[in-house]
Amino acid sequence: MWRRCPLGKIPVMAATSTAIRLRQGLAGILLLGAFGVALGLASGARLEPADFTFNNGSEVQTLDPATITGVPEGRVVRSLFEGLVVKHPKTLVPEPGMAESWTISEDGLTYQFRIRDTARWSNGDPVTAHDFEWSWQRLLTPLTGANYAEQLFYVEGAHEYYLSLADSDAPDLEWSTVGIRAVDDSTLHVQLKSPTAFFLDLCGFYPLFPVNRGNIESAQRDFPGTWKLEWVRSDKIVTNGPYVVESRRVNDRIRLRKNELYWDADNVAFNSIDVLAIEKETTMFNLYHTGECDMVDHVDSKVADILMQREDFNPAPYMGTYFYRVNVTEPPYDNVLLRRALNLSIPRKTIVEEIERMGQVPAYSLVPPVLADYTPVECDHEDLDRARALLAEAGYPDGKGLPPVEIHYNSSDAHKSIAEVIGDTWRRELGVTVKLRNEEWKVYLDTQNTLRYQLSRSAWIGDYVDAFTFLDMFVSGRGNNKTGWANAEYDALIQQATLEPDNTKRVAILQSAERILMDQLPILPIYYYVDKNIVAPRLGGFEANALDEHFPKHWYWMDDAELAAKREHLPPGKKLVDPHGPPNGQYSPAEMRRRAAAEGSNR
Amino acid sequence: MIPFLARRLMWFAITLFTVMFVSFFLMRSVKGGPFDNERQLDAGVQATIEAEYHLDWPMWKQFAQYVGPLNLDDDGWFGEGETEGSAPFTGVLSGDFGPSFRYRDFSVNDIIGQALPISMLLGIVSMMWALALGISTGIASAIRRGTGLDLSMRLAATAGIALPNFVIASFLIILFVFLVPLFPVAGWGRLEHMILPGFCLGLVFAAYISRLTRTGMLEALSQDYIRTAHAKGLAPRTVIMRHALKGGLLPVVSYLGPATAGILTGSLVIERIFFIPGLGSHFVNSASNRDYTLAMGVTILYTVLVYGLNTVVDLAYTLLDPRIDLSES
Amino acid sequence: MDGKRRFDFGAGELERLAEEAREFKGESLWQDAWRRLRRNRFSWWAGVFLAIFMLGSFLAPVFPLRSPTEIRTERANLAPSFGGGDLNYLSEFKEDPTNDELDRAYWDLSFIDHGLLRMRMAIFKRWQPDTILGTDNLGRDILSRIVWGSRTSILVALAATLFSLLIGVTYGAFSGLMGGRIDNLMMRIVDILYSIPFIFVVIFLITFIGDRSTELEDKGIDREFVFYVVIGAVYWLTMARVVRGQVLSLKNSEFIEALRVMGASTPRILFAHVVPNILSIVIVYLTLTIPAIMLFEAFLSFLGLGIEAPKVSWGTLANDGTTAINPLRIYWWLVVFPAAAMGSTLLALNILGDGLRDALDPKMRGKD
Amino acid sequence: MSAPLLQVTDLEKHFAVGKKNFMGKATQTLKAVDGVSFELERGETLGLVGESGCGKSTCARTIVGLYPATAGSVKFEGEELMGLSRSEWMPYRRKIQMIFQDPYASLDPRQTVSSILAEPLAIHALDKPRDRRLKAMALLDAVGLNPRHVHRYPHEFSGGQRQRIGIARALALEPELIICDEPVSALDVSIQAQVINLLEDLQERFGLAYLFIAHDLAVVRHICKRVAVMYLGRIVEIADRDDLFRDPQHPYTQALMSAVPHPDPVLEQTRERIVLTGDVPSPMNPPTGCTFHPRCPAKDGVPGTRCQEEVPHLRNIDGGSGPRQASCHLDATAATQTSA
Repeated sequence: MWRRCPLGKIPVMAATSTAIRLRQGLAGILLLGAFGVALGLASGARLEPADFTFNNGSEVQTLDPATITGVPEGRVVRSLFEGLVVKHPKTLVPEPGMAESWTISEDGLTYQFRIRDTARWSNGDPVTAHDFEWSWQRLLTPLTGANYAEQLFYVEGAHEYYLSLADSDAPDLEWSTVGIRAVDDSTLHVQLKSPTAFFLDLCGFYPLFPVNRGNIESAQRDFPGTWKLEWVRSDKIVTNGPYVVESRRVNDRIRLRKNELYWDADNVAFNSIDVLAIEKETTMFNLYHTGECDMVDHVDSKVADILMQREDFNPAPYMGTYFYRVNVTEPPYDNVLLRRALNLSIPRKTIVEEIERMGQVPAYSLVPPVLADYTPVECDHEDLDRARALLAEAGYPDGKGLPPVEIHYNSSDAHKSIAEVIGDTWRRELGVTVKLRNEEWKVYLDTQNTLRYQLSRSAWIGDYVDAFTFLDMFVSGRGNNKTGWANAEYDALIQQATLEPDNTKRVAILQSAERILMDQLPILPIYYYVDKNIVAPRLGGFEANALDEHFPKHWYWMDDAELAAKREHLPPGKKLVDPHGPPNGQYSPAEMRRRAAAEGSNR
Repeated sequence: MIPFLARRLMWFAITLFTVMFVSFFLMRSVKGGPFDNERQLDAGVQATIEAEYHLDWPMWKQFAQYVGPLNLDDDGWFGEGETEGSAPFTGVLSGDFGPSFRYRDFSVNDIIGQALPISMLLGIVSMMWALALGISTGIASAIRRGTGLDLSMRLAATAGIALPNFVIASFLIILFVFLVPLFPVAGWGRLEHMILPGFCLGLVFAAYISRLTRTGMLEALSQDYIRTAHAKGLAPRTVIMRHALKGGLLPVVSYLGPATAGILTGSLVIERIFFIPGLGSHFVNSASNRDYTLAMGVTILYTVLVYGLNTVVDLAYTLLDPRIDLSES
Repeated sequence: MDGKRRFDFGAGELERLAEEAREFKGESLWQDAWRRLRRNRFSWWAGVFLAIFMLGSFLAPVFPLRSPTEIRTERANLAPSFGGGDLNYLSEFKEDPTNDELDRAYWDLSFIDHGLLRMRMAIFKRWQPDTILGTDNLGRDILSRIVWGSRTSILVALAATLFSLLIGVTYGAFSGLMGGRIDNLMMRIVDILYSIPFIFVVIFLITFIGDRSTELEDKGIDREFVFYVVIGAVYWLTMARVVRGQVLSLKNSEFIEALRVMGASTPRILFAHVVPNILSIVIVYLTLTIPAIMLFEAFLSFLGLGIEAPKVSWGTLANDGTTAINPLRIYWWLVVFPAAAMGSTLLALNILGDGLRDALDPKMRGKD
Repeated sequence: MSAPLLQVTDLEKHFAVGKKNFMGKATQTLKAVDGVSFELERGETLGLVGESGCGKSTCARTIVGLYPATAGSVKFEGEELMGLSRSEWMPYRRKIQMIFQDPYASLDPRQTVSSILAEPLAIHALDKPRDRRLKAMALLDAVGLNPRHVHRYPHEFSGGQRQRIGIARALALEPELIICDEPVSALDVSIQAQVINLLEDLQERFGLAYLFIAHDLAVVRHICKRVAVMYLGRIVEIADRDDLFRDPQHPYTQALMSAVPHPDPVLEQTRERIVLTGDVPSPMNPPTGCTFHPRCPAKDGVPGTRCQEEVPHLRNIDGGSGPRQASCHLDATAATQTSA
């Protein structure tokens, strides 16, 4: 690679031959020694293959459920920890997790959870309601640095408590003012501020997962300066989910080991799982293709057309939208006519069919159409003639007089291609000048946050299954708004929605809010996401769902019979591929017993 | 020898300090911080986290804290009662590079400790490739100077620096993984994992070594003592292998220092393509993640390596050639 | 004695001799090197190849190619094929498109390119061959992208190299000439800069300057310029060392001492005598730096820090190409042709560099 | 009597060299020239001889200001040259020129002979550019080269021809003194004679004075009127040529002279050779007292430890066709004894 070439004069001389021979011998020995060390190290680093290996896309930031935000982190943390509820792998409907049951008051404000007796931490301690109270208090302490503390603000007094701690001048509020209370070891009482329809969903969202108090406090005691990274070390971290951490290597893998103390361990099939951190698409696909990885979380669109023919690739829509933010604070983009003109001339069809190519759907709304109870409100579809007319109406006939439109995106091939296609269309159809500007990730974020862009590529993926997770974002002054757009009517509607107990009415309110958004267009929707998982055909218990969240506790290897049965139902035209995994399958102990029993009764 | 080392040490200290100073301020002058995220943090939370890592301090104070070991916390900069000995790190001089901002469950020491052996291993393998290819082609083309063999050897050697290594790696993967399945496609752990990446990484250096060897050999072959050796009636093979090679390889020795540093830091592309958890990726990633501590850590490591290797090379020179006096250079 | 001419010829005699002297013109070291370079057939052809290539890349608009940015998604990922066709933006234009329309089809063009494009339309009308080298995932013509991309790559490499030479030669020559303490200090600074991982510096410079590019653009400094500067700023260190070494050895050579004895001033010595004498090594270094910078540009493209779309460079093309390599299907033309263009150019540059080194080395004179 | 053309008094040139200490400062000084004094008259040729490394060249370079002197004085026509700035030097640059040892290294390889010869004129802004070229041709003719070759490059000439170009360049400014730093030692013997003859011719034609540095006694004997012998940075003996060769006084000179082959084979057979033992001591660490004493074959003639302890000074010696000096305790002892 591009090393600087040394051109400096180097003296060329010779030494006496005996000395040289000696040194040559020495050099040889050194080289051999180095090679020996190399081999030794290599064999030392050898690791038995795990039962299942999947690619997580990038290295996780941390395993602390309170402070994570990203998709890769979620995947790992959901295998390590478990909240009060777990989500059904397909429908995402809350099901009993740490809580074996719960009651909700008539007005939707009071929740009472009953923690199951068999819930255990991986160190053998029982999981109690106090663990939840303590963990949630930790989440509401600003010093924790929790990105998702706001998910508990629906609880009575929680927001006030948080603010009082965050503001060093104000007197600190007592914890007792917050509506979270462990009545006894097995009963957790939660009092909400307003009827929050999705609160149970939130209970299965990772920020609300419990952490082990003893685990953290002993680390704080022993390592006052560095406890934050000490308690999550693989030999120290205490978890309550189906898996524990066996080992970690940065940028390589996290080896998960089945947690035998997990209450539902009987239904967990895989004893070990490797979570890889491959970032390069070509590499991850190659590893999958050669059987060294059983599931890959995304794939380059260049091979989409071939993959779509295969049984292991079944993209399904999920709750994510790709859109362009418009900085509405500065002319000419404060002109809604211009925004509409641009919106009417985005070649969405080309983008989804020629660039993304995995069944993505052109987007005309912010909220993706995957919610059972919410039908998104759409903006106008493409119409180049109207776009030209609107552009003229906005004062820029044939693009004359409009300063160059600058599309801002973070460095990535896909974003670049989309920007090129959109820019190309705008240039040719509207006659405007377009410039592209890519920025490295952190600078890109800074540019967005400080509104120093014109149009900026963005995306949003839902945190929970509700339209609110999208629409809440564009309330005036919200940190994630990043467009400078402010609309009092919109703000009022969103506020109204949080207070509305009746779901039908609430949906209607949210739809009228989205109507405003799609009318004013501070964002230009482009397409809705699909998940891009390539999954080994033999893998059972894997379901596509609206959040692209997956639960390793349900996973198992099918045996040949089950695989054959599954393949019977493949859609026509799908090609069979190497199924990965053991031909005899790998099932959970409970399933094994069931099968043995069934076999016995058959006999 | 001792004064030489003492002087080296003094310059090393100055260099290290300058490098730390420059990278520290360079890094922080760039937009974006380690805790910026697509999902905008609450301003208060962001401030809290930044305060915890002292990012709210004036720059000079942060630098002093980073160089350490100083306890600048006494005036209670964050959270009452939290200050006693609770600094997240104590400073480079006490051997603590601090916690990583991106990989928050690891200290920089952990990360380097994990990645350095892997990079060294990869480095050894690619260095062996580089030396084997470079020296053999270099000698061959020097001996057969001007012939077709020389030409083809030089072409082959130049090819290593005529294509980006990600292109070479892609071709090799197609060739030796998918068409002729000899090696695993990516990953790390077994010996067969190291062959392809080692080759790709070593190729560039092989090209330079080949050139250096050729030049060195040509020069050595024109020396009087070689002519004498020929005149004594020694077999040409003996003359070349025993006599010319010693002189011819000296330039290569001096190149080994920078080459090794280059292999350790220049492995980013290869590490990404072959999914190797080595050090190279941190050189770029830490910078783009604004992982200040990790970036500083790898920079310091690099400086130490470059300096150390160059010193070793200079010492090796005196061993190979007693006529070179270190104090006069 | 002063004022009296000691070497009197008859004036007319001298004039006559001066006339005759023209026939005895000697051959300078440059001419000598040129002759020897020509005799090194391999290097000579490498040089010719490069010259043709450079000319071709300058004349890119004249060739009957589609616009490198012309997106035809219905023709995506086509394999190389022959045949004619006129599927291009030009066919949509009126007989005589305005500069504005040309700009729209080709994004931004200089006024020279407008002229060249009109020339192309005059020569080839709207005719163009089919996708000789295939198309990419947006249906853009690979041949056109390689030809147009060569402009960016060559320009980046040349500009960055010149920039690095400028800094390196000035710094090195100054350091060597000053000597003593200043020289020592300046070289230590170079040592220290060597110790900073330079990938690191580049990333910071690019983000740092890239961040301010909007402000700079108002002053007429575009991002590409910044790009050249950044790369050039990284590559000057070795040049500085080499030049300093040369200056140091020249400084103590007898002809410089002779100049001193004659009373020549330091600038005169530097510019009239030292610089011409280090020029040969500078030229050799130049031919070796250009490939290094082209590779570096490719590396930055790999990291996503490369040249700004929709501009293309060989680095971005090669990087795009390698992402198309996978075991399911190999769009080989996406990687083979850009790699071939890049590889052959870099190979030629290296061979030319080696040839120049041999040709310019005074020790080699008389031997071949 | 007017001042001598060149008067060098107690010239010293020390270099800081050797192992560097922790701070990078040199710990040792090399006394390359350590108290040299002599005079040179207009039109005269003074030879400066000695083994390699004895400080002859350093002495020459210090006189022309290439090295700043550590101490001492150099007067040209009675004017002090040491400590002058570059502009103050300029008038003397025209009068003092130098010819170098290496005919390959002393000419800029990238310039034509015409440019090389015109360069000194350009520096001093003499003549018009066109006339400079004409003068270059005249100069070539003066040194016996074909003026038609004025547009050629140095590498197209042989070693002897190049040295002639070097001489022509020195002549261009019409100097009064030319310092010849071993001008022929890099040349073949046959060429040497031609160049020496040329130098003699030029001296006759233009009334030049030469400070002629050489280690070849035969050459010195041929061209020089007076000869100074240097050893380890000092002049040990200075005398008229004939006196010196006939009757060397200093033991070192005697040893040098004994090594010159005699043209007469008979005499050559009987020539008594004084073989010096030991190596030349390092100028960084010169012997105490008389620097020659460790190798001196005659030091036993001096009573006590005077040679080891006392530095001998140049003293006038009688018995020659002209003034002569030597620095040896032996002579002094003899003189003392005689006078006693």
